Amino acid sequence: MRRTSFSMVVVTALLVACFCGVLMATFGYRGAGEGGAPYIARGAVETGAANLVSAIYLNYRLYDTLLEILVFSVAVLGVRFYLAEQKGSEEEVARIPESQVIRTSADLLFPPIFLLGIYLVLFGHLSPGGGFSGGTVAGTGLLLCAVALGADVVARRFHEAALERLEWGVLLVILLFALSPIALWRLPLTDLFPRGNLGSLASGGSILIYNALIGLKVFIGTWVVVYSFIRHRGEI
Amino acid sequence: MNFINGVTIAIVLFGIGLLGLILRRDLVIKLLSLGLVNGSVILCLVSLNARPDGVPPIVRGPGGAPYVDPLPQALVLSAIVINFAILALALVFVMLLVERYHTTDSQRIEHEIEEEEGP
Amino acid sequence: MIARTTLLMFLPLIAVFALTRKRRLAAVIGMGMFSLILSAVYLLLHAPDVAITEAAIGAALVTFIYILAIRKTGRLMVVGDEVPGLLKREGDRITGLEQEILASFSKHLGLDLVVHLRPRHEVEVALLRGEADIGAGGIVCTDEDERFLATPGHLPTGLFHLAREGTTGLRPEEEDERVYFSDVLEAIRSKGRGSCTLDLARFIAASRLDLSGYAVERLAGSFSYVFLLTRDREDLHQRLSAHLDRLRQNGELDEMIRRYFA
Amino acid sequence: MIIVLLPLGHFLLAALCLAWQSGTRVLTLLSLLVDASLVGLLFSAFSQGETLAIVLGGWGRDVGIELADDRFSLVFCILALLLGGSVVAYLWKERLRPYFYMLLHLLLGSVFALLFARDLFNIYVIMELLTLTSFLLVGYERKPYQIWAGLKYLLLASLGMGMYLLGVAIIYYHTGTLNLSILTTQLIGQQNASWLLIASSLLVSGIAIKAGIFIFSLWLPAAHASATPAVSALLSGMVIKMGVVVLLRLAPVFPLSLPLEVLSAVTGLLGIIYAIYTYDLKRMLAFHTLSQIGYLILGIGIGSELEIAGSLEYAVGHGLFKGLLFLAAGAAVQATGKEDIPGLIAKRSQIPVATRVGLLIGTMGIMGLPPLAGFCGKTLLSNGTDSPVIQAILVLLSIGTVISFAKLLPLFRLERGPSSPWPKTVAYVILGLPMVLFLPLTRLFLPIEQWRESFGTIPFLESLLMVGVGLLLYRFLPKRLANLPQRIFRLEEAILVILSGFFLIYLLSVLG
Repeated sequence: MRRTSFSMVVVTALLVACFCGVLMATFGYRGAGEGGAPYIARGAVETGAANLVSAIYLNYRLYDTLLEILVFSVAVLGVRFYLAEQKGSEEEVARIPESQVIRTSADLLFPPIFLLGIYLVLFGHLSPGGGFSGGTVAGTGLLLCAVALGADVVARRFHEAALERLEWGVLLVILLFALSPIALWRLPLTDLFPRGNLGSLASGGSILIYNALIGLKVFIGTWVVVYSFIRHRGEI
Repeated sequence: MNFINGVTIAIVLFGIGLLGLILRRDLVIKLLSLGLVNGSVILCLVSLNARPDGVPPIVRGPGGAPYVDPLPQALVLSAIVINFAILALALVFVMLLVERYHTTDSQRIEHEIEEEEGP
Repeated sequence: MIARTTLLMFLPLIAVFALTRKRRLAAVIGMGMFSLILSAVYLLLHAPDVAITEAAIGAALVTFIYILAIRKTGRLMVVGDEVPGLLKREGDRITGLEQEILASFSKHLGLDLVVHLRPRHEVEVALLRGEADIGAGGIVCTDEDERFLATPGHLPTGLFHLAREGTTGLRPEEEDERVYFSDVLEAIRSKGRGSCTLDLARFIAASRLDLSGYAVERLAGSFSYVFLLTRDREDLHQRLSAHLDRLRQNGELDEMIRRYFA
Repeated sequence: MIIVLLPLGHFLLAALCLAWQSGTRVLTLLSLLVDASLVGLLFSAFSQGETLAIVLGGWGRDVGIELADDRFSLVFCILALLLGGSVVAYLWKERLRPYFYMLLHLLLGSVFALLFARDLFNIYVIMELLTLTSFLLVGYERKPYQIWAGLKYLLLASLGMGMYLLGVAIIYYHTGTLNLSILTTQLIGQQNASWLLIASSLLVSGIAIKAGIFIFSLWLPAAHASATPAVSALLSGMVIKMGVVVLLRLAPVFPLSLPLEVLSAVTGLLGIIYAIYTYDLKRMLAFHTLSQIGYLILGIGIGSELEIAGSLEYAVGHGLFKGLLFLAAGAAVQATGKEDIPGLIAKRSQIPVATRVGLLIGTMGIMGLPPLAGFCGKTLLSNGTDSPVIQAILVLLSIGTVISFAKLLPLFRLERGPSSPWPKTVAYVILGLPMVLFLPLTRLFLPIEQWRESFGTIPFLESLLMVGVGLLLYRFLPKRLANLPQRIFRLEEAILVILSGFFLIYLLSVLG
């Protein structure tokens, strides 16, 4: 098979260098600006969430977030569809050497990581974090568990098809929840909950609920993706 | 020192990613390069309005602290997740191709497929 | 501010380092490091939310998924019994004719070669389970098995039947073959009873020991060593056969054989 | 309200498909009927002069995401419904998994979402959703070449969206907004700022990768030719148009006139040349998609009222006949087992009659034979401009189209053939009927005087002449040409070509 030709390398390097050069020359970057004034001025009062990023992510621009969750769900769906029917039967799923060190460290690490995930989900509107990062962190914790105990031990706790349905069920709930204001003759995706005192757990209106739902969904989705990869591989 | 800021570094990273994407023939490394390209855009967005004297956009009380712009940060959260989704799917397809053709060399795979398909 | 600049300067260096690695695993781990530093940069850019998300997804989850995928994709897995001259452990390396052939084949495919030494009877099981792609280690194909495909032979050999009266000790022929070749040698050394069939390479190794007292009979027919693949890997089988042809035609195969069996 | 319900409703249905697996087919059909009535409601509101524009969550435009409808979105909604309906009919008898219908709903939902989107980042997210869904649809049968085509598509599209997002970053840095209507007012008087030029070139190159423009969408022939017929019809008829819709949204805001005109000439002519010398039926149709995009972005590039109407009509017409052609071609290939045109012609008696009629109507439509769909769009486009260069491009494109489809004519000899299953016939009718009735239907979009003015006898004769010239030229053109470069369709080369295309756009927008 022929190697990448020299002329190709030269052409590529030239084109990419020109690309970077043009971009840098014309970007017009003059140091950090001061954007986002409307959010900074009104965000916390209007949404009740101290974390302005969460306020935008789950209130002002909730529609983007819904679409993004759909992207994630499509990815999970695709991974499962393509990897589930490959060979790799039940019996050879994920055996791993039972190392005492790994086991113990996983036992030690799993609870705090899982708790961290839950904290990120629940306090996402007050401090950094949110449904997505929290869900992923918790999912990674479960992954650690899978490394220690063997993926099949963990997987046996969950019925796979049920898990997939649960994932899409949560998505259904999120979408219905987003559409529910219509029932009260309001615009969809409108926040119907009281704002609460800034800084308290119940302050962000429906942001907390969205965070919890998204966290659950991402937690399941992460596990499904990783488990598909593990099983396809045969062992960790 | 002024020259080294998030935006310029992001553009350089974009270029490195492009080079990797074109010149490395290993599909896994191509995916890594694509991740670098998309990651560099995220870095660019985050550092656009990140003032050196700013504070994270988490309101601690009344009064106007110099909060940095929260909007790009919120956008970037979506972008990171989307990149992850693309990566997972692409990786699955790479795995399927490697199982079929026993190689991760993109040109070789392309060659084999052209042979199978005919001209 | 200084910390921010330093970390930013690190980013392209790490990216270049990672993307120029030859080994995929090194590249993946390099990019994992890159993500970690990137998330530190986000923290310094006053974006804690982004930093957390990047660390959880970019650094942890993505790297993990890459590693899972790579361990499946970049390897040609071979299982085989240890046979002197064909597939033999020397220190922490594995040498031998078959190892060399397979190494050139996997280089041709652009994969890493991984050889696991297992007793002969486990080779087929491992192949059927999909744990390995190719079976090697002095396999002589005597009868057609519909579950397997054999490549054209790469080295002619003969079969020798060793027997000493009695039924214990040596590998009892049809009943149970669950022994390493080293067990057979041990049995010969202690003058065990029973019988077994050995191929040429193994027979040569055995004949260095004292074979007096054993009846030795060369089986009629011509045999040769082959590689074994499962039926559903037809494409890989074709490639390996074509590769063997190529080696034979350009004389590399003869050269290898001369090196091990001068 | 409705413009939120349309996309989100389809996403809901996608989620429901998993819960009620046996009923997905019926559910999909019902949902399309409901959609049709919703779009009808929107249409009646629109024809009374009400345009809907809402900001989700009831926020102000400066902070929330705006959705709005206009003529384009409604017309494309109808196209999406027709294509969706015909695909469902086409696949009625085939046992498909709920997975397929899930993806179909996601695709329809994201198409609706994109049609109403007015926000740069929102467009980004929707485009990614569209990419992933159509990527999964391409690889649905898991054949190796489909998987490779899908992977190439994903890599290039993702690179393109990276460029797009970089452009969004530049725009946001300088203007502080993502909303297109606010941007329009903010950019007045800044049309020549260097950052604006680079940002708009980045946006356009990113979108062009998805919009089927020749030097950018080099993944397209492989992906559209290798997918199943129904998926190809959806991709060529609908998904590609979504890129064009985004260009349509960007064109009034950014200085894009010259780049789009040049791109349209490039994609039109190159696509035609490749199509003429491609003898694999589905691959030829895919190249044709590339070339016909030329018409669409030509109108957008010029940007006058009449031209945009022409583009719009041609977009709908192209969606209809390309969908029809892909569906019928798939059925023909299935019936004969041959994929190349000579092979198909040799076995033409095995092709069902309905399929042949479908192919014929599609071919007549794409050739621009009056009074079918292609004719209306082409006529409006050429009426709207006085520039001789553009007229010449249009004539070349029309003649090239006729030449490339002249290969198919031997298929249509009158012969008996096996009968086609009824669902497929229904699918052809859903797409074919509006095509045949297209001329009267265009009166819905155009004022009556303009309609009378545009479709006189002269355009009729002109287009007949064009078809004649094309058929004549086909006789005399060499049947094989020296090899056209095929290497540009490889992954690495494609990226290089895309980069050069980016420079081309940047240069043109500096000149423009």
